[in-house]
Amino acid sequence: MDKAKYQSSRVIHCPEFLDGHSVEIPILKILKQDGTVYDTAEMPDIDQALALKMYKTLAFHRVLDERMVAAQRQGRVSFYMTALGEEGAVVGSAAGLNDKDMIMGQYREQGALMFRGFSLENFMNQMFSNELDLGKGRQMPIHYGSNELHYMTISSPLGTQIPQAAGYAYGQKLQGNELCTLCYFGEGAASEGDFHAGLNMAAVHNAPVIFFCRNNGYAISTPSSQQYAGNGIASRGVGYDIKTIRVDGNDIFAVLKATQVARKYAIEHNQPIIIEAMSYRLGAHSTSDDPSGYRTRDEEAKYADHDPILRMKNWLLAQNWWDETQEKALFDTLREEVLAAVKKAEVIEKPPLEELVTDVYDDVPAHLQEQYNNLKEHIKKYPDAYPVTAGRIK
Amino acid sequence: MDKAKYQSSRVIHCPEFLDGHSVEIPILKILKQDGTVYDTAEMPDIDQALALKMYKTLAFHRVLDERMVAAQRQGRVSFYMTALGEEGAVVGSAAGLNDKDMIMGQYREQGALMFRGFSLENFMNQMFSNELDLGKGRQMPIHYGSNELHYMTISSPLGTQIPQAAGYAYGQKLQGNELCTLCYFGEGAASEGDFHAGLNMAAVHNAPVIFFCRNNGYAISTPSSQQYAGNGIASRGVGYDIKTIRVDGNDIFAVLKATQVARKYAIEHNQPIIIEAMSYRLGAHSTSDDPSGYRTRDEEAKYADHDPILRMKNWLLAQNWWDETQEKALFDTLREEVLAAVKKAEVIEKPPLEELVTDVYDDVPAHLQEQYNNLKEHIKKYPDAYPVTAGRIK
Amino acid sequence: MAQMNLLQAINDALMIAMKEDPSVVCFGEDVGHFGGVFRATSNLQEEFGEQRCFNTPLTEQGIMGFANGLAAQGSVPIAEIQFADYIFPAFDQIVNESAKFRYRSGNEFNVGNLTIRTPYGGGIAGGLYHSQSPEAYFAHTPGLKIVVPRNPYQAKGLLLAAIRDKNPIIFFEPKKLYRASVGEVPEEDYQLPLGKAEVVKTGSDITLLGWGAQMETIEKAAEMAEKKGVSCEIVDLRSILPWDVETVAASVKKTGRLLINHEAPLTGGFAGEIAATIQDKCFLHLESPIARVCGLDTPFPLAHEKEYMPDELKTFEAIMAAINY
Amino acid sequence: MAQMNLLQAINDALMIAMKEDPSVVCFGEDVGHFGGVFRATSNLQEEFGEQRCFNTPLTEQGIMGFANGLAAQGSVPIAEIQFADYIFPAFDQIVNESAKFRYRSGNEFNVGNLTIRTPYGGGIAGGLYHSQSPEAYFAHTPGLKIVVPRNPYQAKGLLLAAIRDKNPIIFFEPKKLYRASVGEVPEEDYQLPLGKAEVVKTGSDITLLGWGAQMETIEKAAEMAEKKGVSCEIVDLRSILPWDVETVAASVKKTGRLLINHEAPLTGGFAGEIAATIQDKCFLHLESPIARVCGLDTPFPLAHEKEYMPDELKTFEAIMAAINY
Ligand SMILES: Cc1ncc(C[n+]2csc(CCOP(=O)(O)OP(=O)(O)O)c2C)c(N)n1
Ligand SMILES: Cc1ncc(C[n+]2csc(CCOP(=O)(O)OP(=O)(O)O)c2C)c(N)n1
Ligand SMILES: [Mg+2]
Ligand SMILES: [Mg+2]
Repeated sequence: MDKAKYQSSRVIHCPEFLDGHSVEIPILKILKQDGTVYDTAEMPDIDQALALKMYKTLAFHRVLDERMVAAQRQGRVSFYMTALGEEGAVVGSAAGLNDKDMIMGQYREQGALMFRGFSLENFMNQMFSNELDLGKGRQMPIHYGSNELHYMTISSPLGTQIPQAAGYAYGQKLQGNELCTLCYFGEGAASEGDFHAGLNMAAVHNAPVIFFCRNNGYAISTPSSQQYAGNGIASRGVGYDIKTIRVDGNDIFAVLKATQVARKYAIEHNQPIIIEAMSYRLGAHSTSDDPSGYRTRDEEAKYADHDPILRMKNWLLAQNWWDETQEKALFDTLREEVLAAVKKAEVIEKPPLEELVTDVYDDVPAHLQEQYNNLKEHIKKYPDAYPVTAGRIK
Repeated sequence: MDKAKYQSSRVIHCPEFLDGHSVEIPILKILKQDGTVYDTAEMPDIDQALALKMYKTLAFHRVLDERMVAAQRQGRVSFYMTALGEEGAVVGSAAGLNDKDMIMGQYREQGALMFRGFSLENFMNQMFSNELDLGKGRQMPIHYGSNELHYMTISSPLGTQIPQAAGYAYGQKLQGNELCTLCYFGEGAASEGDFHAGLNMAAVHNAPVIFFCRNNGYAISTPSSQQYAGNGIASRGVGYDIKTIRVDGNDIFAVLKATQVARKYAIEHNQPIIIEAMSYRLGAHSTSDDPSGYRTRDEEAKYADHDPILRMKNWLLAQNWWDETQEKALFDTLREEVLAAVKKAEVIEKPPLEELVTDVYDDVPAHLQEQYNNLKEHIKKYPDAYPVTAGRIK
Repeated sequence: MAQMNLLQAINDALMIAMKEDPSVVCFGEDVGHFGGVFRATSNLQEEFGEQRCFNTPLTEQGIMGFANGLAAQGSVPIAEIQFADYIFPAFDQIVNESAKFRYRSGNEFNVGNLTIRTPYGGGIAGGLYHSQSPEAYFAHTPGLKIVVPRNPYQAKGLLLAAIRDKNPIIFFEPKKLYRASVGEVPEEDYQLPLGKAEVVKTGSDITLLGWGAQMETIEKAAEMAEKKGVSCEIVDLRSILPWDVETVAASVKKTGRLLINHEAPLTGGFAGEIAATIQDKCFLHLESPIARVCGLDTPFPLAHEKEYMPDELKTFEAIMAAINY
Repeated sequence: MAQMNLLQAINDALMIAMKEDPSVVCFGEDVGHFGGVFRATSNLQEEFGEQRCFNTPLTEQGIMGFANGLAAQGSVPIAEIQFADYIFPAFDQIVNESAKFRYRSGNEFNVGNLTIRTPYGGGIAGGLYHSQSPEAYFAHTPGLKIVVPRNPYQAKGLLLAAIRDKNPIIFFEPKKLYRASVGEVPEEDYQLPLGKAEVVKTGSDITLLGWGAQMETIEKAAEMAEKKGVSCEIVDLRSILPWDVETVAASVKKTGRLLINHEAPLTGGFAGEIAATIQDKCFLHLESPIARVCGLDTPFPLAHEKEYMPDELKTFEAIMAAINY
């Protein structure tokens, strides 16, 4: 009466209930905060080049986040979101992929894009919605995307990318190109109906997709204790029969290892995988948020000690692959570069008026062309009222 | 970094994956097909009166289903759905409730309504959408509902009742009236996003609701092997931390026992419960369906041997609470009654035209009153074209 | 040419599309081996295998989410929603995702390969949830295209065009006509244009506009009116979004009168959009108010379906009222 | 009387409703301790406890499903959807369930106690997904009521009426005005009527109709027009469904002209419904086509928000075009 693969179920004659405690969920840890590796740990595939690339990405991430929060306070950008404290989970997982694997993010995964080489200019142009923005100035800051880098443009509605990732990965399987999709989402977004739909579709149709949950303890003000009653997101893997692993999200090697193993399995077996990375959102949800309204400084301080970047640095120092001089030079340069890039991007013009009506369809249909023509005439009549576009209308 | 209640998680240093096999799901069985009870089984609370009430409900169910399928073939009703082979799961669970508990069904749970005493006339009036139908002739056959009997009117969109049941039960808890809600759904409907939303809401907000999944192996033509990859629906309880039990759905005592225990727990602890009843949809999905297009006669025959009604009869005979004479008399009477009721209901007039516009809102708003007035004038002009209502328009 | 009913025409279009392009994939609830509850996808799994035609779990939001991802990847998904009444769990995936995918990404990504097929409309004693005509809910969404065929010939040609068009399209199939509408359909591949209305019959006194199954109703009403000496021009809109303002306006400028007919409730239905546009474009030509003959502002009923429907008698009455205004 | 901004007026209405009736329950994402991302539910949890005001998991379909059940049970749910742009995952629960609950059950059950609050509209540099005005998507749904206030006084009175009304209601809050709109609001309990438009200013040459945040735009445009000697009658529709045809038609019969303004895209927007109805009711009184000044038929943009919006200049131009038709 059920799938053959679960045939052997035990018969009982008195009621017995399962619940969240019926399965124990171990957590994978490889790197300690002091930069040493657990004795019995199986290290991920990593060499000096990769290690330094990862670390430089982390540094860039930290600096960009710092500077952009400041830029937002100064009113230079309207909005920003940091990944403070969670950088390791994102950079570690991105590093475990093939650069041609598709990444579908939620919004706090700029680290993955950095790892793939999205330029500082590209970040800036998006945030300033200027005419060089790949997204043509249409979305709020941090909604990056790049076809070239196989990083799907971020979309604000939460959870929608989860079933999309299943579909994308199914397409990759059909084409037999040995690539997979990695889909990031928060533990909050995992409450959406789309989560259930996406994981179930992937499991039933054997899509090579890695569902990567960043469990950072909060969805804006809502703590995870009010988000779900089960043992995190990993405990749901049982119900979908999806291979699932929980990792210390602040341990970049645990994340990298899990992702490398997951990717191999996903592609070899055409199967989805769940990785749950346990971390903590050390910063505000976004520049519009003030966490003091819902949590204590004490709580924050407790997690600040688990900084994933410092942890990796400690390891690099121990390898003699890095020193404090390099450290200072790197951060100084990054700070300068970011500041210069802000100054450059903020003076670039906004996209021309045409871009208001392109890309709604592949072509501009007649009714929209008519609306555009009327708008153009109107702006010509009142150029002062539309300073962003009036100057460039012919 | 996760809820305190799961603190003790084991630390690992090499990847290990959980999956659908990480938890074993036992199945509760009490009554054997031959009518004897397993040696060590804990019987449900049941006396002769309840046993006979349950059995008579089953008999009524079987007869109504038989006759209405025939009536549909004769073109007397437009549509029907039987619960052939699954009657035990529904009647057994209804019998485990307080009659004031709310029941929210999917559509194949007429047995619960029968158990609560919905009259034969009420069934018929609904199916013939005549003017005595409590639902005022607005929905397809089998969309029953009764406020008096605390049985929510059936709604065709699948899964929507699942989060509704969580909300209903939450309201019952707020009012402190020691009642709960039982929500039926199929293993197919459990793929809807609303399933995830509803179970998670119930678990987080401690709603006394019993989620009762009828796992009958099919959603129309789709076998459960193409519906989910996990070990049935019960395996999902782990992820929500909801107390979960799987029962043999053709074993009415296992179902009754599980429901009695579940109800007590739900109300005493303000907690949701999942019951998964394993059964088989012996008949067609509905009178519009022909299963020969997607499964074999052999498969059907295999499951026909597990008839839950025969199983209960065997037990009753063994108790000397029932005999073949009574059996024959009961079925004969039921068949006659049903036939007579069909004849009676099918000649009752359809609801008057007003009912087309009432209940859209609490009152009929002006624009709808105007539409109604125009329609009335129109029908008066062309009475022959609107035979259902023309005769009764003043 | 072959005689086909509307289901066969659709099945034929799907066969052609799948044969031509190995990246075309068909899926939905019961769409696989069984061929769909209406059998529109019959034999596709046998022909093209389980990877390209399959049953999905019962989740419309999952179907559409999966389809969006598949389209973004470059495959050509044709997703079925079993009844249009059940498209609403997928509303977010369609309205917030499919429709805005290209725009929000600056054309870095798009889901233009997507086609959604779904049976809509009354006529099968389906009550509230097997009868709805939800086209207007989607017509307020820039980025989508919406198409409704009226007969087998149209269905095949429009569906092939929809599958190949580079925009996400909802293709509403009038299920009442699935078996009832039979006609000559070329066996070969052909396409009919999207975004173009068709003047089905020319006339001089009033323009009657509709789509899908209601075209038959309009034709019957026109016959009645012709007997009273009223010359009707009949236009099948075919595409609801973008819609062919030009053809409709030209017709109304000629006839001076417009009647629009749809099954969906009056308020907020697409007839409102058409009336608003045409009263603007044709203000000085209109000899009577634009008439809307639509469903009542109620959920779709069962016992009173006949009374609810914008049938030929109501349409005829409205024609005469417009003429005698 | 007190000075309140729109958020305070809403918070005040919620306080009154919860104090009066212990079965009123408020919930949504971040609605509990934090008081909502806009702080509309501030202090409710402190005042009435965690059982009556709480955070939900992040699932709009869950929030609305839960709310439907709670309403059917007899409690009085006030559910918040954090942004109107995120209401679509709940579309099925609202359109197929809330709206049809009473009808389909023959009034055995109803969810009339339900109120949905959600911030809508542009003006906060929110781009595609923090700016939408989705009222028209719901206006095609018999069984729902839709209300939009234009200022704090209206907000409190209409929200209290909505909570007590025996039908499911969507209450769209113009978030641009949350803090920007400040006015005198009575501290006591009062209600404003649902389904009734308000003539905000009388005039003789043209009727200007809108709702919510666009009322300010209309007022500015009217001032410009008045300087050119055009006398404008300004009407706030307030309820989108059912809407007050009578008041609008009476105004248009007097002025002979109508302009409707909304932020949502033109095509399929609610202005279409209004125009279609009014051209019918006022055909012989109309001196120029009914004008619609609306958002463009694009997703809501970011860099070009100003260009997209139906602002006072566009409205003024359309007034003058109507006058000079
Ligand atoms: C469908 C939808 N509902 C609500 C929101 C508003 N919102 C934006 S972020 C957020 C919290 C997300 O939390 P989580 O998924 O845990 O991610 P995190 O911010 O912690 O990285 C909410 C409620 C949204 N963007 N989309
Ligand atoms: C939202 C929605 N999608 C699709 C359908 C069409 N439909 C009706 S019943 C059914 C199968 C349901 O299967 P299951 O939940 O297993 O219940 P069973 O029929 O086996 O009792 C489907 C797909 C529907 N009613 N609602
Ligand atoms: Mg989070
Ligand atoms: Mg089933």
